[in-house]
Amino acid sequence: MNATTNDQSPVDLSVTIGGIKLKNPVMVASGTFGYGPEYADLVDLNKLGAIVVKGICLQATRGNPTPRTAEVESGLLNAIGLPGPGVDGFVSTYMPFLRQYDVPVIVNIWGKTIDEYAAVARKFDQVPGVAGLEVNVSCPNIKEGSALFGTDLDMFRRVIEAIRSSTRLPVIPKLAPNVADITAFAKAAEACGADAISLINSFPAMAVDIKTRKPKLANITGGLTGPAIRPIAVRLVWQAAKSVKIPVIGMGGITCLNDGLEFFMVGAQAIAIGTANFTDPAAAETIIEDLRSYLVAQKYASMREIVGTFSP
Amino acid sequence: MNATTNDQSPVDLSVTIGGIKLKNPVMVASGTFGYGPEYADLVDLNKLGAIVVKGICLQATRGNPTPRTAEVESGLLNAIGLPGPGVDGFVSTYMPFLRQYDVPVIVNIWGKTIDEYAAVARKFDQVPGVAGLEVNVSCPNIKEGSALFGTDLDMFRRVIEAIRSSTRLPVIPKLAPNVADITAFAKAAEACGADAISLINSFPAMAVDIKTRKPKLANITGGLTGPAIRPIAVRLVWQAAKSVKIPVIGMGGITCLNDGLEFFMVGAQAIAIGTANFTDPAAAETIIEDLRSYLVAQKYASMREIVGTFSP
Amino acid sequence: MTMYQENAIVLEHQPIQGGYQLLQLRAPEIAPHVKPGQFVHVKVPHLNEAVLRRPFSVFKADGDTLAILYKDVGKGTSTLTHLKYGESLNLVGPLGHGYPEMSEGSFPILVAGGYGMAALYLCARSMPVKGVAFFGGRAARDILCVKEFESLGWTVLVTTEDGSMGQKGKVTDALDPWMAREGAVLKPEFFVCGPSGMLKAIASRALARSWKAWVSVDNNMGCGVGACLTCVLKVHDDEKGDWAWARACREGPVFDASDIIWESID
Amino acid sequence: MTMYQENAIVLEHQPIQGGYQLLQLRAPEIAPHVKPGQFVHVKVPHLNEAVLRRPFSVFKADGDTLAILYKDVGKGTSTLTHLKYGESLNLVGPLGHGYPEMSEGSFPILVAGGYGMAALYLCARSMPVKGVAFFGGRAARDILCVKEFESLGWTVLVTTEDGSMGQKGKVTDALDPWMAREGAVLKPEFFVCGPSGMLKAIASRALARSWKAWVSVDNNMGCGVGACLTCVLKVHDDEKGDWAWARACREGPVFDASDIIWESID
Ligand SMILES: Cc1cc2nc3c(=O)[nH]c(=O)nc-3n(C[C@H](O)[C@H](O)[C@H](O)COP(=O)(O)OP(=O)(O)OC[C@H]3O[C@@H](n4cnc5c(N)ncnc54)[C@H](O)[C@@H]3O)c2cc1C
Ligand SMILES: Cc1cc2nc3c(=O)[nH]c(=O)nc-3n(C[C@H](O)[C@H](O)[C@H](O)COP(=O)(O)OP(=O)(O)OC[C@H]3O[C@@H](n4cnc5c(N)ncnc54)[C@H](O)[C@@H]3O)c2cc1C
Ligand SMILES: Cc1cc2nc3c(=O)[nH]c(=O)nc-3n(C[C@H](O)[C@H](O)[C@H](O)COP(=O)(O)O)c2cc1C
Ligand SMILES: Cc1cc2nc3c(=O)[nH]c(=O)nc-3n(C[C@H](O)[C@H](O)[C@H](O)COP(=O)(O)O)c2cc1C
Ligand code: FES
Ligand code: FES
Repeated sequence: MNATTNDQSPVDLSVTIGGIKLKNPVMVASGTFGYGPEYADLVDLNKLGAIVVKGICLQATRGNPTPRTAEVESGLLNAIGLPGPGVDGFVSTYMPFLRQYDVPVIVNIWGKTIDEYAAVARKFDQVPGVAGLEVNVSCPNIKEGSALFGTDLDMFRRVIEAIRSSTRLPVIPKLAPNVADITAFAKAAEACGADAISLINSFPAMAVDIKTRKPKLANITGGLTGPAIRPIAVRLVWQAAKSVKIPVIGMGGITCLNDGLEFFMVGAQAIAIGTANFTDPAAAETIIEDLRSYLVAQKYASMREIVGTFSP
Repeated sequence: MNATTNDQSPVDLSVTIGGIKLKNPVMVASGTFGYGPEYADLVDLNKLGAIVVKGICLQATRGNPTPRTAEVESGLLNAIGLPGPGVDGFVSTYMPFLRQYDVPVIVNIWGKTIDEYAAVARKFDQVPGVAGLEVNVSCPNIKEGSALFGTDLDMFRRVIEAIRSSTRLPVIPKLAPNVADITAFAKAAEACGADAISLINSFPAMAVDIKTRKPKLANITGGLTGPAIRPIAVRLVWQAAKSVKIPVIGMGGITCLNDGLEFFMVGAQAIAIGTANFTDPAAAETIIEDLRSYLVAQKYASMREIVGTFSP
Repeated sequence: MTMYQENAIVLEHQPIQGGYQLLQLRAPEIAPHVKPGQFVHVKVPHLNEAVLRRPFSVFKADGDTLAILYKDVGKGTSTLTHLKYGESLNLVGPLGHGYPEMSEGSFPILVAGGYGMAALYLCARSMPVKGVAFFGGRAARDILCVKEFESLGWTVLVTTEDGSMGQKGKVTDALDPWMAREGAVLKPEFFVCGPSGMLKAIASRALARSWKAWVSVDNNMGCGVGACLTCVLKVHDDEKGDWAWARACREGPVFDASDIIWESID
Repeated sequence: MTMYQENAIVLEHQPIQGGYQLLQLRAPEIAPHVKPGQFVHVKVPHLNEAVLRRPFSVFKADGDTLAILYKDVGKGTSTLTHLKYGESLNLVGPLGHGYPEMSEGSFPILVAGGYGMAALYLCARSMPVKGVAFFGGRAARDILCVKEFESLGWTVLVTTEDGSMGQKGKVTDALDPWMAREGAVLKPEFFVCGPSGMLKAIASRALARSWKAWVSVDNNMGCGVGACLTCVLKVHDDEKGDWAWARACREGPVFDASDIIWESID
């Protein structure tokens, strides 16, 4: 909005992430943009770098009881619990809609077992219009294992290997932030044949309603997102990006171009906008326009002059 | 300030943490209150539950270069780097002052090696007026090891055992938040003979100055503190408190009574105020007065009717 | 049902009563498309630490202006009260499915509590038949817009728990006897917006006598557009003979009372 | 040097020039104790996401009132500009060590840039001897309080980089020739507050000719009271023949130029 559109400008915002060619390096993050149609009135989907849809598993799921979110200072707690239509429901209900647009669709997948992860990956391998798979091993809301996949290095490796061997689609493991050493997971992803990694997922957290002495989320704990976690995310993205050669998709509390530039500079080749979509549905489009204006103003030809230029 | 002082009230705010008797369960957190004199004009030290002084190691240290702090949304990044006068300097310069007050002094100690930790503990064992030792194994700012002590379970055990066998003072390990399973560290502390545990220390994070492309902290990374980390801290305190029998001192983003009540309800027997001292030097005193008023209003006789009453 | 995002301009902003504020906005994109019972999702200016918008029903919509009537209940709404003439307010709307048109030959009955009186105004205005409106609140200051509804041709029956206005008691204390007297001879259709207790009370009566009842729920919201799945409530899924989630922001906020699984609402 | 915390009341708040605002406060606890060069640490109201206060030098202090002169440079100061008459502002102060009394028989020379003109006012007023004040800025709008200083009896020599007021150039372009003419016959003592470039320029001259110079540093601050060790700078530790940290908020913000290790200042 507060940017001067400049589509004729020579600047090249495009990037290629694990073989997926993006018009620009700004995606919308899984779970914060539904499956696409929800925001289609408000956002020009063709302008986005990519759409990462809400997490999908094998079967239709209902997710957690309510309340599912709670607002906290500069952040949001969520324990949605991965409700969804399942692979078949998603493919039949939403892919026809998404295929109408000229925007890469990255499907965020999850499972309760390694076999489920692999099965979901195998099914999507056949689906036209799916550009890649982001693997949610770090969703802190599912009691059965999922949390573990993201924090137990051995489990993590087994999931990624299983998925890798089940699809030719680009595989993008999404790292859990609540680990002591993020580089171990980044390297493991690379070693297991991941095409890129994305981070960070929401951070395990909780809030208490002091009047009722009950949790503010029905699930008790949930994931913290939004500006509150940005400094943690920037640090993790920096450490991860230094440790691998595959591209990194950075996210966590990005609300404006300046936030995004921090991630690009520490090595993210693309960024994703999550909670900020709720605050301002125009956030992603605004950041893309502001990024274009920034490159023009700085006389940069491409993102290469920004990505990884952090110089401590 | 915005509370009705009520010292004659029958309510009993006192708690005993690892043998240390506190008038009330509200302390000031290490590194945010200096050594006591700094705030003595503004805060009635005798009203505080305890004063936890800035981290002390064997020798005088200078800490990190500047800039050492940077403000972020609802939080503060710091990489002070543990400058200090060393044990002897602290004891000669500050203990005489602190002994004038009727408030327990908890010394936050750290070292670069296990022997150093033990040596510091041994020295303090003899010092009159020291009520207990909080062990900073989680300060993310020192390159040499210290971070590891807090995230490597085996290292952690060895430090705590070494300190335990070097002093009869209450030993309070302060847990690092950046671990996948906080309960493992809480249980290890208990098993190694700790009298209590405190958490959370600041969270490893960073911020980039996009104009200079340099870190906002000279140390590159630093610790995130303040309201931004509160939901993470509440979750960790809840999990830690459930897993051990020794008392838990909870902290992380507490700015007012309501924030503090979340920590008490999930099981903290005492709380510490850190960054909020900077925002409002009266914060700790205000919370103490508001806590007293709250007990009176709720007709509670003691903290027992609040601590651990969280009922998911 | 297209949604728009625009920076509306404050035309008027004043306290009215009982902590309620009337906020009139110039919103040329959104205002013309508002249907009764829909809401706008509002970005509270200057409340930088809040990542969520706040949902408010549209009270009035005429031409390119719309109004909301809101109560200061927390940090967002209290920050909103500082908004001044000429300042801008970012809105997303109109959102959700509002009240349907009343069905042929039925007699419309409005039941409202709190901001429900505002949320039902457009509905009341649009109806070809003007029926009876039952307004309930704790005290007189909680009863809003009576004049407006009367001048639309509605009979307004007020109840207050402290008796400071109208009949003492809850809306049902006025509604039940009224229905006993008049209910037999007419086919009532209820349009309800208020606290969940009120919704439940009306729903139970409607379901028992198979009266039509449309209720607007007040669920906390995240995105407001159907993406985050924060605002869901349990509804009957007749095909599957099972329950399903419905999104208050998308399928709602107005639901057919017979669709909602009331045991799941507290 | 006792510190106090109090809710000051806004008596007057108005833009003056060049983005500077004059804020007059009733602060009965703090105002009477302010010494030249000290500062107050201000909690910016409504900026809930900011955990730090903002430090501002005391411009004037009379009886139970004090004034600060501040420039809108970021989110804290821009939020401050909304503060209205009668509203309250939480202050901690007076903080730090300010300017000492000028020494016997020396001729006082003030050198100021930016808010330094405000920070030096109390110092200028308190001095038994009125000397010369060198004010420098980018343009005329950056030159503050000239009248006030002149009415105290000071000779004010202005330089601006664009020549829009006084001599074109930096303060040193006016100071150096002046010192060449007058410097020999008198024992100058400098009192400086401005950007670090200005401090360095004056310090280097003073140290070269062993003139006394007192400089006020502008380091980012956390607690403001000496507890957090955010604001430190390197000073000579003569006993140890080594360097040591000094806290700008406690040992400073005013330092003897000869104590500071200037190579460490950028
Ligand atoms: C469809 C719909 C229409 C509404 N219409 C109106 C209206 O016309 N007038 C009016 O005064 N109020 C209306 N509300 C309620 C209004 O949205 C809340 O009062 C407001 O969001 C509170 O925000 P706060 O920051 O002031 O309160 P907070 O400090 O956030 O919380 C105070 C209370 O408000 C509730 N609340 C907080 N956030 C939300 C949220 N996102 N959605 C719903 N409730 C929330 C909390 O549960 C809490 O009980 C409506 C709500 C919905 C869902
Ligand atoms: C002892 C002292 C006295 C001062 N006196 C005055 C005065 O009389 N008038 C005046 O206009 N300004 C004065 N300043 C500078 C003033 O404190 C900063 O301009 C203000 O803190 C900026 O806050 P912000 O939120 O608007 O800016 P931010 O958005 O926080 O940052 C904008 C700029 O302000 C600087 N800044 C941010 N926080 C601080 C901080 N805590 N301390 C110092 N600089 C900071 C940043 O480095 C950045 O360059 C003084 C500073 C010090 C240390
Ligand atoms: C309501 C909500 C739902 C989310 N659902 C998913 C999900 O299904 N799968 C996933 O991998 N991440 C999910 N996330 C995490 C986001 O994709 C993103 O990693 C996180 O929000 C951090 O980015 P942000 O701070 O910009 O929101 C969800 C986040 C939110 C707020
Ligand atoms: C400036 C600063 C310095 C700190 N120094 C120490 C320290 O020396 N030792 C330590 O164990 N924790 C230190 N901490 C961490 C705090 O004691 C506390 O654990 C942390 O700030 C979380 O609490 P808060 O969010 O209320 O600030 C420091 C924190 C800050 C902000
Ligand atoms: S509020 Fe997000 S789906 Fe309804
Ligand atoms: S600002 Fe904290 S020590 Fe100076």
